Amino acid sequence: MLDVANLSVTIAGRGGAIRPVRDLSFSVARGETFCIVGESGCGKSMTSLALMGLLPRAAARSATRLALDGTDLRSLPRRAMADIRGNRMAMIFQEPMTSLNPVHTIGSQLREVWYRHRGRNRAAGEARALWLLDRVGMSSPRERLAQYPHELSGGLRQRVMIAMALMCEPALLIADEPTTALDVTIQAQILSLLRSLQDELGLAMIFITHDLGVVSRIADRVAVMYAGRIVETAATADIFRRPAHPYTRGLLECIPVPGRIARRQPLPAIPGQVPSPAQDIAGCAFANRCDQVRDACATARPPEAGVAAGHLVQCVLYGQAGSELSCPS
Amino acid sequence: MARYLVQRLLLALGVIVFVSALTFALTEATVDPALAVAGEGATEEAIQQIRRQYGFDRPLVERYLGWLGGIASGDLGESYRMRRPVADIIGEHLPVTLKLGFLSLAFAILVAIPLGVLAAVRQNTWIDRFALSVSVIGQALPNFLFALLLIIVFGVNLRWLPISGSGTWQHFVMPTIALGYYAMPALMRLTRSGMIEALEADYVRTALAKGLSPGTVVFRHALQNAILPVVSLGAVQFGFMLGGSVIIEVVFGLNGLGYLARESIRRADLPVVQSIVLLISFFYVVLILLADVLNGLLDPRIRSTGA
Amino acid sequence: MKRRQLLQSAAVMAAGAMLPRSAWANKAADTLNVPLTFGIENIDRYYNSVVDGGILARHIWDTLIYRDPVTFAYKPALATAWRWTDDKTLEFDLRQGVKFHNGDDFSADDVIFTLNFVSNPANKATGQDNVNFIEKAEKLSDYKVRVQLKHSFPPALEYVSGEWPIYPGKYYERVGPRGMGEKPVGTGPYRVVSLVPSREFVLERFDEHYKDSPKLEKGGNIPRIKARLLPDMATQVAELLGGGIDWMWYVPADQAEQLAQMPNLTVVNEEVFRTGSLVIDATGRSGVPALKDKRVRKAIAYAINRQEMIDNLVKGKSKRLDVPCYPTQFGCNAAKAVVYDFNVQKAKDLMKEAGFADGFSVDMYAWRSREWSEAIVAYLAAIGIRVNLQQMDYFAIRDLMRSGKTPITFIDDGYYRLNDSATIWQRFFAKAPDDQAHDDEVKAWVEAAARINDPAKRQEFYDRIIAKVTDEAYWAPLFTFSTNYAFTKDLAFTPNIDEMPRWYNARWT
Amino acid sequence: MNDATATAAPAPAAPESPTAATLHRMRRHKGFMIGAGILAVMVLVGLLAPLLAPHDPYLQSLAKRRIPPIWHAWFYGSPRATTLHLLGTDQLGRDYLSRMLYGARISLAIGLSTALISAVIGTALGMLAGYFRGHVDAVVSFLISARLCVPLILVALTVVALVGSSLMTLILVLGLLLWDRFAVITRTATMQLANADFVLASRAAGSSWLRILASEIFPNLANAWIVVLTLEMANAIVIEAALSFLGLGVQAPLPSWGLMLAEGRNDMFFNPWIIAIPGAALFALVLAINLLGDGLRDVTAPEGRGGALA
Repeated sequence: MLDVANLSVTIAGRGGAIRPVRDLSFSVARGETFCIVGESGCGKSMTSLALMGLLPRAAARSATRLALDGTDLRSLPRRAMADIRGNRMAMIFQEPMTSLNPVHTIGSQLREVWYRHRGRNRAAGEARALWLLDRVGMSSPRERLAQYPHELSGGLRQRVMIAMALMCEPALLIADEPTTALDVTIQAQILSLLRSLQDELGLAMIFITHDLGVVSRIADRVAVMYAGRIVETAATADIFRRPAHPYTRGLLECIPVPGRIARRQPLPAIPGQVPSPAQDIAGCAFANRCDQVRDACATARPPEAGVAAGHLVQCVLYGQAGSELSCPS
Repeated sequence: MARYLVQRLLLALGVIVFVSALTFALTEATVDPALAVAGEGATEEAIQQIRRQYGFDRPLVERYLGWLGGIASGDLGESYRMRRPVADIIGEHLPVTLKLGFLSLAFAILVAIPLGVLAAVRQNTWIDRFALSVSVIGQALPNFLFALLLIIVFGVNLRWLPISGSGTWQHFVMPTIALGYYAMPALMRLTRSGMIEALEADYVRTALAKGLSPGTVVFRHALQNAILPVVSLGAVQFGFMLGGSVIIEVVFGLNGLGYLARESIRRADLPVVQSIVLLISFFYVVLILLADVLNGLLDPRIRSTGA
Repeated sequence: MKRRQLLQSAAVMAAGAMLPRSAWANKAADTLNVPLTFGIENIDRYYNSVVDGGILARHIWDTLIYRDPVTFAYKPALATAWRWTDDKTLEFDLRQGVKFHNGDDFSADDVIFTLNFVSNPANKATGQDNVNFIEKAEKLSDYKVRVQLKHSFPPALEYVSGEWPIYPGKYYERVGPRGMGEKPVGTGPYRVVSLVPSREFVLERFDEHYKDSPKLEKGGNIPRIKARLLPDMATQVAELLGGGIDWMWYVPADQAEQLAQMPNLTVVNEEVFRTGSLVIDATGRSGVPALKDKRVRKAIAYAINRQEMIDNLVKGKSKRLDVPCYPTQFGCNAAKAVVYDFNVQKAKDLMKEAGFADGFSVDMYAWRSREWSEAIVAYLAAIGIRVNLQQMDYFAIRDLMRSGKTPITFIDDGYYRLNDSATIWQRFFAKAPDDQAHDDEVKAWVEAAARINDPAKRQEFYDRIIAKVTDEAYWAPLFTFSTNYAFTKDLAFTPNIDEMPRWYNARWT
Repeated sequence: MNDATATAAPAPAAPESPTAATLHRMRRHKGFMIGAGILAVMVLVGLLAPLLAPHDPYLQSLAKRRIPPIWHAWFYGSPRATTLHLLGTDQLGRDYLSRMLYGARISLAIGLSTALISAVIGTALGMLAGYFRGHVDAVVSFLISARLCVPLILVALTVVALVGSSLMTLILVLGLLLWDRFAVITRTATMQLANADFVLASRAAGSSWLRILASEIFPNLANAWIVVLTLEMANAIVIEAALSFLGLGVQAPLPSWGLMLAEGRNDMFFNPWIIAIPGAALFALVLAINLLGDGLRDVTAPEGRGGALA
């Protein structure tokens, strides 16, 4: 239902253009949870803002295809795009503490979405808000409506954010690191809440995270992003079982698993530096950190290769068949 | 909330008593009120007699307490020069100054907030630079200088507006602009910086993600947050305008509190001077309290911490 | 040339300067708009002491006797005749058929109530000097009164004709000074129709003002006078240029020259009954011992180039002054004065002789034109006296002076327009708070003169006073004042020397 | 953002020292450079006034009163304008240019000394309150509220009128009235800094509180402090001009610009230049100081675009 091809984001700046997102292509199907995973700064958040049309003023978006349920979002007038936001496509953010307006009540912020997209009917808006608050697991929802954000804990605020995103039954929910700012137990609750809501409402969800642990719990499919590009896309199980790209493997190595790494041994880390988004990258962006780098990596962008059904990887190693790979460490 | 308010009120009261004591001591220590009362050509005996009659020979503290006691019962004393109750005299002069203050504040706000919002929304465009220039000029142009320019252009050369007096609304146009323009830059800058901050805030992004129109986002979400400090500053500015309208009143011949103050200072009419200073301090205190309350109404976070 | 600059600046400022000029009020509205420079605290003349109060008082009320502003001769007003029955007793025959603005008839009761009320110290009249020599006023018949003085007081008629407005007795008894201030009632040629205390007074011609009034001898007057408080000189000039007022006075000399070039304005210079002098603290109590030395005081008198100041700064009909009184006042005999012509060398020699070759520092207090003060500062600097100028308001300086804190003061005095030299000496050489000389001899002469009715004998004392005061250089007399009146060409106005503009005699042309 | 892959943080773009970076930002800040430029000229003019002034600013010559400035000879053919008095002469025939030059001294002296006095008072109070908190803070906060409630112009006017005005009185009165902003910012900043590690360390090492305030805390709030200093300087200059304008400021013959404005005011409708010259100088000076202050704020604290100080 969401179809993206060659999505790029360019930010014009004094010292030349910055390209935080480069030629992204992916699609998300109805009811599916699509995870985008990568380090901070790799362009995940920029991608989500680009999809929502909420890029900062200096940033420009380009794509050969960007369609939601067949509506081409690329050429949509500002007003029509706003009609879609919060309606067919909603988003929740990383910082529940600051993402709600401190001077308005929860109820007013929830109803506002309804008024915007469904017309000014207080009773209907309130009913929907109450139902959703209850649905996201908040006790005594009626009182909540009159409360202000500062009276709620972070976890509760994130539930409010989720309810707010769902006010108009969107087809697509973009969740940008929704659990990062929360502590672990709350994180788990929110994840399972999202999971169950998705099942119930048949949502498509783009879930952005840097945490592979979270990915394993929620994703149907995963895209691994590095320096503005997707380097590997696969079903969740696939990626954990058979990571193809050296970077993905590096990431997986870095997850501390009890027992797997001996005590006192330092956590493995990928050596080297991420290329700056201002840099032009001729070949593979990971080339300078990759322990299996080839000459070809530096010159041309690696072709996309399928290593299994639905498992795509951008790496020269897969250009020629039969290369054997091993874990970097 | 109640306890918080009571605390604030007590503090305000303390501040007023302190300020009034300072003013009283300062003025009474520098001027011999008996001389002022006695008038021209009074003999030494007459002065001595006045000293006894008015109780100027009592210690300062005693006189201060007496004065304070009078105020508590609504008696501001009697003017040395006009031989009339100070309260009446102030009552005659206050309306002009209040009117000027309100108009100037309204002018300042009506220019500052739209300009500040516009400058923030269109940051780094010509509008922003224009707004900044207007504010920089306003800060650097002393209001009496500006007032003189207005008089030369609109009063004398164009004859569009009356130069002095307070008879009609036209009389208030130039004074309002001269006084208001001086207060405007600070309000404008605060609005602008507050708006810039608010527009970059996460909740504004949330609001946009909800599909709200830019107008709703700017005014309902950003401005309502950015306006909070502006309200406090506005209150302070209003107090400042009441106290600082002296020059404008003198230049435009407006017979308000400022003019009365200057005239009473010239004539060492201490009861009037003391009462005016006290009154304006009182206004300040009330305004600051009011700003707090208003902030509380606008900002639920303050409201509940006060509870 | 200067007018062209003004016009150019106008043209540059906006093309709108070409618009027809609208007048706010004046000839068309039959209202004469005039400025007041001082806030009149209470229009009741016995309870204010500012010049403006005296001016309005002369429009609203009448006095028993009228003093001709040109000849200074006394003329009948509310009293048709008057006589001294002895040194301390005055009798007045009152005019019949005079009406107050409220319809009351004028009679002896009004005179005795007014004078007895204001002379009673318990009623705290402001200008005590004007009334405190009254013992009592008695009714002899309905139109005859006797005023008993406390002591012999030669200049009494000056006060009678100047500062004794007569109020309606019954009304005044009922409302008191406060009521009189809020709703003044008199017999004068104008009555008050509305007022905002100290701020604005609207007067209307009183058509029943008594016949044969000396005030209206020139005939013709304007139906309404609106006097508005405009304390600031520049604002007054602006209003005059902008058409907001029709008349102003005390226009500084330079501006007067400029205004004279405006096509729609008339500027007239006239002497005023006012002198400017430096008063020097000869007692040393203000902490400048140098001034106790006569030679230093003389040096100061020599150092100031009065003629240069008059020619360039003061201008108009002002004249150089060598005496501590107004030249036309009774007893002001310039022949007896020691004269100090401008002579820097002599001044320097005197300074050296006194042991102050290197000069000294001193504070000078002044409330009149800053230009004049600054010019004096520069003159004194030339002989080594470093003057720290304290340009302050009159009332503040007066209080400082009375507490002996002012080494040199630039004073000016209008003597309540009383035509007798003693009026100022009594204050400055005989009474404690204002006396800066503390010369017992002069004090004794002043007090003695005050009790002598025979003019020739009084003159003897006056001569001695003038000789000693000028020889000791207690004062450095500077110049007589003159003032510039500026008004629209539409107006016929004649200024008088007694510093009392008579708007009731003004006419539209 | 605590990424799982922790070390991969991008390094800062340029390895400049903080001072060099600040200097660089200064050079690129237009307002700051303009302000600093004008102010530098004014300071120089003030310092070198005795050398630059063509005449004695106090020398009066009543015969040469109100000679118009030289451009009146160029544009209006004024025969009196002369190169001897480039800006003309004032109402006592004193050279206007020389008085303007000396006037720069007075405005700057008043601005600086007033700001310094209030800075000392405000900073001392603010630091004590921020460091000791509790009762000290309560007292200082009370004083700040009291100060805020005092109608500044009125009280200054009253004091000057009653005590008598001199440069010293004026500086003292304004100095005693303008300290509130210093107190407010130092109080807050000290509160934040008092718990910083380096302060705790210093305290643990047995430094006295005076030493801690002076050598640990003060240097860290110097930036904000200098910004307030400039703003208060501008403020003091404007207030002095206003008081002088009302006739209660600096006393003649000192050539204060505010006083020159007041003295020229009666003449402004006829000889606009007489107020235009000191008016423009006053405007330029206050503008320069404000630009400098704004610039300093932007430059020293680029992340905090606070308008709150204004």
